[in-house]
Amino acid sequence: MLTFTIRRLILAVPTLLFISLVIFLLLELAPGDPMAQVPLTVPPEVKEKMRLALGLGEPLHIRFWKWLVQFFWIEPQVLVDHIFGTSFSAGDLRVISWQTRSPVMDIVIQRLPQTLWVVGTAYVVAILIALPIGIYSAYKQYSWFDQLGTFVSMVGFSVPPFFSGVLVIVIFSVQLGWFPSIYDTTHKVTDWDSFVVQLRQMIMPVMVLALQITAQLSRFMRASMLDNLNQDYVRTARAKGLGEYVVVMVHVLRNSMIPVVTVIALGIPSIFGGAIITEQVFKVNGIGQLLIGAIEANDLPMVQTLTFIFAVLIVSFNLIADVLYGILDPRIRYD
Amino acid sequence: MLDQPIASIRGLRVEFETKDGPVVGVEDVSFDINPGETVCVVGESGSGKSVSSLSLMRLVEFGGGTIAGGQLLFDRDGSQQDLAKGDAGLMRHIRGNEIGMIFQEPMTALNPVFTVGRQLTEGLRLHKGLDKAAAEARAIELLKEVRIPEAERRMKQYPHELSGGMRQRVVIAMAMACEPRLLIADEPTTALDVTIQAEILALMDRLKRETGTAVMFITHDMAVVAQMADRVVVMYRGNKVEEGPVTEIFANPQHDYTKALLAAVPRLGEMRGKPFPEPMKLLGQEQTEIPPIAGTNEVLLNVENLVTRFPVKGGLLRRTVSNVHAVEDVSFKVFKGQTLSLVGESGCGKSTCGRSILRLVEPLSGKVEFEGRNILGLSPDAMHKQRQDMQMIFQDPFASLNPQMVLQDQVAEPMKNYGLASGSEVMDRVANLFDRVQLPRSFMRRYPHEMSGGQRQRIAIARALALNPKLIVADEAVSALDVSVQAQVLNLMMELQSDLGLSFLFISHDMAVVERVSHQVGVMYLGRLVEIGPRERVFENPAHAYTQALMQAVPIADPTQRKSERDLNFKPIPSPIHPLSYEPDPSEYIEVEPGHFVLTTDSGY
Amino acid sequence: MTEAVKIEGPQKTGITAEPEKPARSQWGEVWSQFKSHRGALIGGILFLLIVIGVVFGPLVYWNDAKYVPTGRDFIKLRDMRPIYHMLFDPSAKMDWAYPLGTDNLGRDTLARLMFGGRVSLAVGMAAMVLALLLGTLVGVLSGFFKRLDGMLMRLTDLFLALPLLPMILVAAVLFRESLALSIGPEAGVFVLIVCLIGITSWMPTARIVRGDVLAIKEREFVLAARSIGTRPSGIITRHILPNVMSPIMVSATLGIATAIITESSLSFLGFGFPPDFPTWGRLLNDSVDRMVLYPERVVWPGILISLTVLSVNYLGDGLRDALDPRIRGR
Amino acid sequence: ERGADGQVNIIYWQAPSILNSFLSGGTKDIEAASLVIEPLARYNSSGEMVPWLAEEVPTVANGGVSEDLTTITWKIKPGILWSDGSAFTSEDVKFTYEYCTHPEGGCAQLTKFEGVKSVETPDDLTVVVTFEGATPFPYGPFVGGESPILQKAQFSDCMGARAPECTEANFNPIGTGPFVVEEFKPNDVITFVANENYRDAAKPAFGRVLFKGGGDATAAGRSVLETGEFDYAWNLQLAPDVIASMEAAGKGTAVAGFGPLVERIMLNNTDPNPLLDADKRSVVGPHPFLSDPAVYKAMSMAIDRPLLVEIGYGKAGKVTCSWVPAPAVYAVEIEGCDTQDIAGANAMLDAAGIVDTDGDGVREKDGVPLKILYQTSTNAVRQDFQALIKQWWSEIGIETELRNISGSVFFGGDPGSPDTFQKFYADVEMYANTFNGTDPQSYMGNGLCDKAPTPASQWQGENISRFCDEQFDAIHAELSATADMGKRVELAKQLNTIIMEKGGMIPLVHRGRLSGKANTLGGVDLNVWDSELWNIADWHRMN
Ligand SMILES: Nc1ncnc2c1ncn2[C@@H]1O[C@H](COP(=O)(O)OP(=O)(O)OP(=O)(O)O)[C@@H](O)[C@H]1O
Ligand SMILES: Nc1ncnc2c1ncn2[C@@H]1O[C@H](COP(=O)(O)OP(=O)(O)OP(=O)(O)O)[C@@H](O)[C@H]1O
Ligand SMILES: [Mg+2]
Ligand SMILES: [Mg+2]
Repeated sequence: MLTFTIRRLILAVPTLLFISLVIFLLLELAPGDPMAQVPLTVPPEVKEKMRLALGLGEPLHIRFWKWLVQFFWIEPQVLVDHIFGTSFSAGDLRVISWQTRSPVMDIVIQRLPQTLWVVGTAYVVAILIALPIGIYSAYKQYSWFDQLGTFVSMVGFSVPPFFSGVLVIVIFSVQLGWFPSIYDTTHKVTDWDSFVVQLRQMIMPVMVLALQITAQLSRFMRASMLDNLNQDYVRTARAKGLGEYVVVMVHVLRNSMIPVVTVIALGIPSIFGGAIITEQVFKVNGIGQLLIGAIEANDLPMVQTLTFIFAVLIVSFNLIADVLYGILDPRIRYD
Repeated sequence: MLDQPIASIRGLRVEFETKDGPVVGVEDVSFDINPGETVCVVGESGSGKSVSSLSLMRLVEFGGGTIAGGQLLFDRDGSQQDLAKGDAGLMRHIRGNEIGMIFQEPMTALNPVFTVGRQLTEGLRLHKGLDKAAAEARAIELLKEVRIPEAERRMKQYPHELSGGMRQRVVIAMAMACEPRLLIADEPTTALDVTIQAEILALMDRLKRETGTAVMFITHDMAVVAQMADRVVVMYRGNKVEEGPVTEIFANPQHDYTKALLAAVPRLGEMRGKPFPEPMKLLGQEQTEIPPIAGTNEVLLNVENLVTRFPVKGGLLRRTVSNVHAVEDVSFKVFKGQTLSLVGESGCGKSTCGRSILRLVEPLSGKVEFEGRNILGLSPDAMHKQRQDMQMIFQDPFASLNPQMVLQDQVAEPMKNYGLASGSEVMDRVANLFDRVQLPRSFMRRYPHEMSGGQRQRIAIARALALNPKLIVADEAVSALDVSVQAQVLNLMMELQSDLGLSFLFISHDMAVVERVSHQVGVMYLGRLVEIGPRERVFENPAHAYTQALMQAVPIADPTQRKSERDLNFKPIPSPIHPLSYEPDPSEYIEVEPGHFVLTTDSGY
Repeated sequence: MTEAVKIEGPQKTGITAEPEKPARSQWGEVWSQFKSHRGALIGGILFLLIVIGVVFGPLVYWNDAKYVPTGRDFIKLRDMRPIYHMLFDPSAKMDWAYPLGTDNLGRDTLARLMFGGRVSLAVGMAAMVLALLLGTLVGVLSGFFKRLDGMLMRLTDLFLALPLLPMILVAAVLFRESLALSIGPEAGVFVLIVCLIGITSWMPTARIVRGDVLAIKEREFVLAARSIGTRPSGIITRHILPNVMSPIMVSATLGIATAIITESSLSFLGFGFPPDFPTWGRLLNDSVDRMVLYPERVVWPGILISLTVLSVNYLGDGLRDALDPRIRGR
Repeated sequence: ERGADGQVNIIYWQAPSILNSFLSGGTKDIEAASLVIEPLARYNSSGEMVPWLAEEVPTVANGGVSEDLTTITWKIKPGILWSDGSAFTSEDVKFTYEYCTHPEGGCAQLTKFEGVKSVETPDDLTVVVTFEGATPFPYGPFVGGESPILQKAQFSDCMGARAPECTEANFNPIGTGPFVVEEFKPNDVITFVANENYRDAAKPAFGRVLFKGGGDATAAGRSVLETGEFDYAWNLQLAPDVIASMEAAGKGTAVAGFGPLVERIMLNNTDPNPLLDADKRSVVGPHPFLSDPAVYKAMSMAIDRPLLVEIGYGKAGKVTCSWVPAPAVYAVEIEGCDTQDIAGANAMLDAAGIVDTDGDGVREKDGVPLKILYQTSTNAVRQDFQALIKQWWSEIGIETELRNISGSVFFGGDPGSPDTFQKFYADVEMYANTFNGTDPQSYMGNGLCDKAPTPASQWQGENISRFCDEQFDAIHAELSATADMGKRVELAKQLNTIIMEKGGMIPLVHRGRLSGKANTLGGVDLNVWDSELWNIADWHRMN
C-alpha cells in the first residue's frame, strides 16, 4: 500500500506538470482580455500600456516558466515564512492576479472559508440525508418509498440551481422573509446568536446544493446496497440469529460503503472548487465565484492557479479514493 | 426425549413470487431428523434441497419465498414447536443458537470486511451473552476444535487471507459456536479440493460424534453421502422420492430416480482391470453401445520441459520482484484418439499448463510440438491458424458462455472467425453440432441462462467442436455439473472421441472421473508432474507419496468403505512464489514400470 | 460524481427446471420484457409524446416561435397569461389563440416551448451520444489494453480538471467561423455545443466502463473467445461491449439531463445559439427574473426538462432490463 | 453627528477588485475608492464643476487659469488631513501626477494627464499644472472621480513596475474622504468605517459602510427593493417591468440620472464578408449595401424607439437620435426620431431601387441581398432589442441574423479573437458608449478616419464603424482649436449631425443610470458625471 501510494504520488508529478501546461496553453488560446472591464472611455493606447504593465508583452514560454517558478518555488516559501516567521520569500514576486494586483494565493485563502462552510456543509448534509434514503430504498426495493425516492432524486437532478436557487430566494426571502438572500461573508461566528445568524444565511444555499448531491449519492447508495443484500454472507449473518438491524446496518452497510466512500472522496475536490452557479445566486463569493469572475475578467494568473489547484485536488483525491478503497476493503492489496 | 425427532418437516411447500407468477421451489416434502443422527439430503441441482433447509431456518423469506404449507416442527424442551408459525424474535433465538448452518460457498459465506474473530464472536455474544474477552476465548477454543493452526492469529485475519479449506472450517466453527442441537450443512464441501473435502468431512463426523448434534447434510455427491450418512433422503423436483438408511439406499434403491442417480456415480476402482476407458451405463436412457476406446499410439502433442511463470510486480518501479512458478519443467505426450488426464489439487498449475499449450498464457520456455510443429515459435497469425486444431472447454459452464449472446451465435462464432462457412451454411453446421451434442435444435435461439448447467456444457463442447479440432483441452469440464449430467457429458465426450478420433487433455481433480475417462494420467503437485503413466498403472500402483495420499483422500461411493480421520495425512501446499534468484532443479524421473514415471527429485511435498 | 448507478434485482438461486417455452424472436422478447416494466412503458410513452410534440407540434401549431408582433399589436399581445389562468383570475389578459400566453415581446410561449424542445432534445441526445461514445471508447481501451490504461486514466484526470468556459471560448475562436461557413450558423453552433458538452462530460462514463471492463475481461467467456480465435476487436465488440451496456445506459439517462442543463448554462454564459433561438434551458433562464409575475414562464420549461429526464431515466431502466437476457428470462 | 446613523449597506453587482483607481479603470473600483480618496474638484449631479479639496475651481476669470491657457493653478483648502492624521499637501498632488505618468506603471488614467508638461508646487497649498500647449479645457488632471489624489508617503515605494507589489496600499489607500477601509476582500466585500480626521466634523452620518459585490443586477435590485437587506444598489440594468414589480414591495425606489450614454447600432462602413482574408475583412470599404443612405435611413425609420425605451429601460431611458445627447446643448433633434415609419422606410428603399427581385422576401441591392449579421454582447435587454429590431427590419425586407457574445470577449481587445467589437466582423453591432466629464471633443474624435481599427494597429482604435468623411475630420480639427464655448457647441452639433446623416451609427436610446435606494436612505443625489457615491458624506438615515 505504501509503495503504491508513493509510486502514484511520483507519477502524479509529470501528470500535473502536463495538466498545467495544457491549462496554460488553453487559456492562452482562449480569447479575452484583462482590459475588457475597463470602460470604453479609456483609450486603446492606455489599455495597451496597462497590458504591458501586467507582463503580457512577454512570450508564452517565459510566462509559463515564471508561473511555474512562482507557483512551485516561491509560494511554498511564502507558506513556510507564514508558519515559521522566516523570510525566504522576501522580495520575490509571487503569482499576482491581474484584477487585484495582489498575490493570488492570498485571495484563494481568503475565499476558502466561505466555500468550505457552504459547499462543505451541503456535502455533509447531503451525505447525511442520502445514505439513509439509499439504504432504506434498497432494503425496501420497489416499495413506494423507493419509487418516491427515485422520482425525487431525478427531479432534484434535473432542476438547475439557477432556477431552484432563485425559487427558494423568492419563497423564503422575499415572500416569507425568513432568510437573507445575500450571504454576508464578513459575518463572524463568536457566540450562539451569531451562530444562528450564520445558520440562517447558510440554509438556502446549502439546501439547493444538497438537493443535487443527495439525488446522486442516494442512487449510489441504493445500488451498492442492492448489490450486497443478495450476497451469501448476508444469509450467513442471518443464520447466526442476528437481528435485521445488525444484518443490514453492520454487515451489509459496511460492505456497501466501500464504493460509496470512494465516490464521496472523488466528489470532495468539487467542494473546494465551489459551486459556481449557487455561489453566484446567493452571493457567497467563494472559490467558484472567484473562478468565474477571473475567467470573465480574463485574469489568467488567477484562472491558471485555481484550475491547477483544482487539478491537484482531483489527482490527489483520485489517489485518496484508491487508497481508501484499499483500506476499507481488506481484499484489495496494492503493491 | 430420544424417541422424539429433533426436527420434523411435514408436507412442506415453498413458493416463490416471480414476474411470471408463482414458482414452486418445494412441493411436498416430509422427513424427520432424530437426535445425534446424520440425515443426508441428496438430489440434483434445483431439486429443492437448499430451499428445504432454508425453510427450516425461515431464511427463504429473505430470498422472496413463502412457506405456503406444511409444518416445521422443532423440538424445544420436549414440546414440538412449529417454526413455520414462529415470530421473528423466536426465529432469531433459534437461528445460530439451536440450529446452526453451514453454507456451500466458503468464499462468499463470510463477510469480507470483518475479521474472522469478529464474525465468530458475534453469535456467541448475542446468544450466550458473553462479554468480548470471554467470547474471544471461546472462539479460539472453537478454532482449535476445528483444527485450525495458529488459532490466535487467525482471529485477527480477514476471510480472504485464509485458504478455502480454512474458511470452511471457520464457517463450521461459527455454526457450532453455540452448540446447536441441529446442524444444517448445505453442500459444505462441494467447492473444495478432494483432500480438503476429506478433512472437512472427517472433522464434521468427529464433531458430530463428540457433541451429539443432529446433522442435516445436503449434497449431490453420492460418495460423500456414503461417507457421512446415517439416513438418506432423496429429492427430485421439489419432492421427496425415497428415504431410508444409507446402506439400504445404496444396496437396494427403490425409486427409479435413485437408481439412475447411483448408476451415474463413477466409483473409484470400478475400472480396475479395464485398460481402456469406456462410457458409463446410464439408466433410463437409450444408449448406443460404445466399445472401449483404444486410441492410437501416434503422438499428437508433445510437451517438453514446459515452464510457465507469472511475474509478481512490486516496488516503486513495478519491477518483477518474484515469480509464481505455476508450471515447472513439465513434459508429457498426448496420443491421437487418447485422453491424458492431469490431476492435482487446486493451484498446482493444471489450468496454467493447459492454457500454456494453447498459448492463452505465454509459457516462459520449453517445447510444445503439435503434429511435429513447435507451437511456441509461431507468429500470432500462424498461431491463430493453429488454434483451429486445438480447442478448449472451460470449467464453469455459467462463466464460459457470454450471457448476452444467443447460443447459435456463440457456436457459430469460431466458424465466422476462421471464415469456414458463410450464410445459411453456418446455421446448418450449427444445427448439426447441436444434434451432435444431443441438444434440440429449438434451443438455438436461447440464451445461456435459459439452459441448465449440463446443457451449457454441451454448448461449450459444440463450440469447441465447431472447428473440427484434433485436440481438446477440457479444463475441469465436468466439475461443476450434477452427477447424472456429468455422466452424460462424460459419455458424450467419449462418444465423440471414439467417433472422431479426438484427443483430450483432461484436467480434473476428481479421481473417479479421471479413472473413468483416461488412457494416461499425470499427477501434478506444485507445478510439477510428480507421476505420469498409463491410468491403470498409476491408479493401481501409485508410486509417489503425494499420489498415494491423494488416492487415500478420495471418498468412495460405498457406505461400507468409510474412511476415518486417521487415514488422512496432508500438509498444506507450500507457496509457488519464489524470488527471482530462485533456480528450480530440473525434474528427473525414474520409470517404475513400462511407461510409468515417478519424480525422484524434490517436488516440495 | 455521476457514476454508475447499478440496480440489480434479487439474484436467482438455483436453476429452474428446463424452460420449455417456445423460442421467440429476439426483438419480440425484448419488447415483451419492456412492456412488462410499467415504469419503462410510461416513461417511453411520455418521451415519445414529448418528441412527437416538439417535432410535429410546430408544424401544426398556428403561431410562429420567432414572430414578434409589431406596432399596436405589440402592446396588445405581450405578456399574455396562459388560458388556465382564467380559473383564478378571469380578468387577466389572455387569448385562446395563445394557450400558454406570450412573453414580454409578445412571442407565443407554447410555440417557443415546442421549438425550444427540438433544440434541447437534439442537443441533449446528440451530446449524450457523443459523451457515451467517447467515454465507452476510452473506458474500453483503458480497461482492455493494460498498456494504455495509465495514460488514458491520466487523460481523464486532465479533462476533469479543465475549466469549461475557456474551452468554449477557444472552440469558438477555432471552429465557429469555419463551421458557420460550411454548414450555416445555427447548425455550426449546434455541432460546437454538442461537441463541447460531449468532450467535457465523458469522464464518469469512462471510469465506470473501465471498471466493468476490467472485471469482465477476467471472466471465462472472454478467455473462451480467445481460444476459439476471436480477435481483440471481436472480443471487444461481441463480448465485452454488450456486457457493459447496463452502466452505459445509466450514464446515458443521466447524460441527457446534464447535457440539457449544460446547454442552458452555456447561454447563461453568453455562448450558444443565436439569441432568438429558444431552448428550454434558455427559456427557463430568461424567465427567472420574472418568476413572481409570470410563474408559468419558468414552470413550463422546468417541468418539461424534468419530465424528459424522468422519462428517459425510466425508459433507460426498462431498456436495460429488456436488453439483459438474464433479467428478461425471469 | 458623525457615525450616528450606524451602518449603510451598498451592493454593487460587479465587485471591486482594487481600491487604487489608477491601476484599474473599472467603474466599480473607482466608485468604491471614491469613499476614500478624493480629487481637487469634481462634477456635481447637474454636471457642474465644484471645488472639493481645492478652495475654488480655477478659471480664466478668477485668474486660476493663465490667459494663454497653458497653466492652471489650484489652491488647496487649508487644514485637510489624511486619515492617518498627517497633513494633505501639494506634494501629494504632484506625487500623484508622477505616479500615474511613470512609464512602467500602466496607469489607467493616463489620458487625464495628457498634454501636461509639469506639475509644480510653489508651496504646500498651491499646485501649478503646466500644459504643453494651449488647453481650452484644463480640467483633466485631479478633477473627477477618476483622478483622485494618493498619499505620497504611502505610495512612494510603489512607482512603476513595483505598483502591484504594494497590495496593502492598493487595498487600503490612505485618503481624505469620509471613510477609511477597515477590511477589503477583493471581488467580494469591503467594510469601511468613518474617517476620524474627516474635514467636516459632523459627517459622515454613517459610522460604517458595508460594500458588497458580486451576483447580478436582479439579485442586487431584489435585495434593496424587495427584501430591504441593502440600502443602495448600483446600476440596475433590468427591464422596467421587473423593476416595477420589485418596487411594488415598497422597500425602496429606483432613481435615474442621465449622462451622455447612448445605446446605438454601429453600422459597418467596410465589408465584413467572412470570405475575405483577415487583412481585408472589415478593413476595406465600402460595405456592399450599408453605404447606401436609403438603406441605413430606412433601417433607422423602421425602429420604434419609444417602444425600445419602454421595453428595455423605462424611466432610465429616453428616445434619442443624437450621438451626444447630453449635456443638452450638444444634442441635435432629428425629425421623426420618435415615430416608427415602416411604410416610409419601405417607400424609401423602393425609391432607391432596392427591391426584392427574386421574391424571397429580402430586398437586393445590385444583386446583393440585404442580409445583416447583427451582433452585441450578452445581456437580457440587448437580446430583447435584437429580437424586436430583427422583426422590424424583416418588415422592410431586410433579413437579420443575430449573434450575442460574452461581454468579456466582445469588449476585450484580444486581437486573436474574431468576436471583439473592434474587429466588427458583422454588419451592425449594438453597444453603448459615453464619455467622461462634459466636454465631447475627444469623444467626437472617435469618428476620425485615422482612428479606425486595422490589423496594422492591432485592431485598436475607437472609430468602430470605420466612418470616414473629410468634412467631419476638418470640422473636428477646427473644434480642437476653438476655445469659445458657443462656437464649440456649434461645431460639435455639426459633427453630431454628420455622423448620423452619413451612416456612422443609428442611435437608439439615451440611457440613464438607474440605481436603487432604500426608502430610509436620505441624501442620495444620483450623479452621472462622477462617482455615484460622490456625496456619501451627506447620506443619512431617514425614518
Ligand atoms: N429466490 C428464488 N426465487 C425463485 N425461485 C427460486 C428461488 N430460490 C430457489 N428457487 C427455485 O426453487 C427450486 C429449488 O431450489 P434449491 O436452491 O433448493 O435447489 P438445490 O436443490 O439446492 O440445488 P443446488 O444443488 O443447485 O443448490 C429451484 O427450482 C429454484 O428455481
Ligand atoms: N494470471 C495469473 N497471474 C498470476 N498468477 C497466476 C495466474 N494464473 C494462475 N496463477 C497462479 O498459478 C498457480 C497455478 O494456477 P492454476 O490456475 O494453473 O492452478 P489449477 O491447478 O488449475 O487450480 P484450480 O484447480 O484451482 O483451477 C496458482 O498459484 C495461481 O495463483
Ligand atoms: Mg442448493
Ligand atoms: Mg484450474
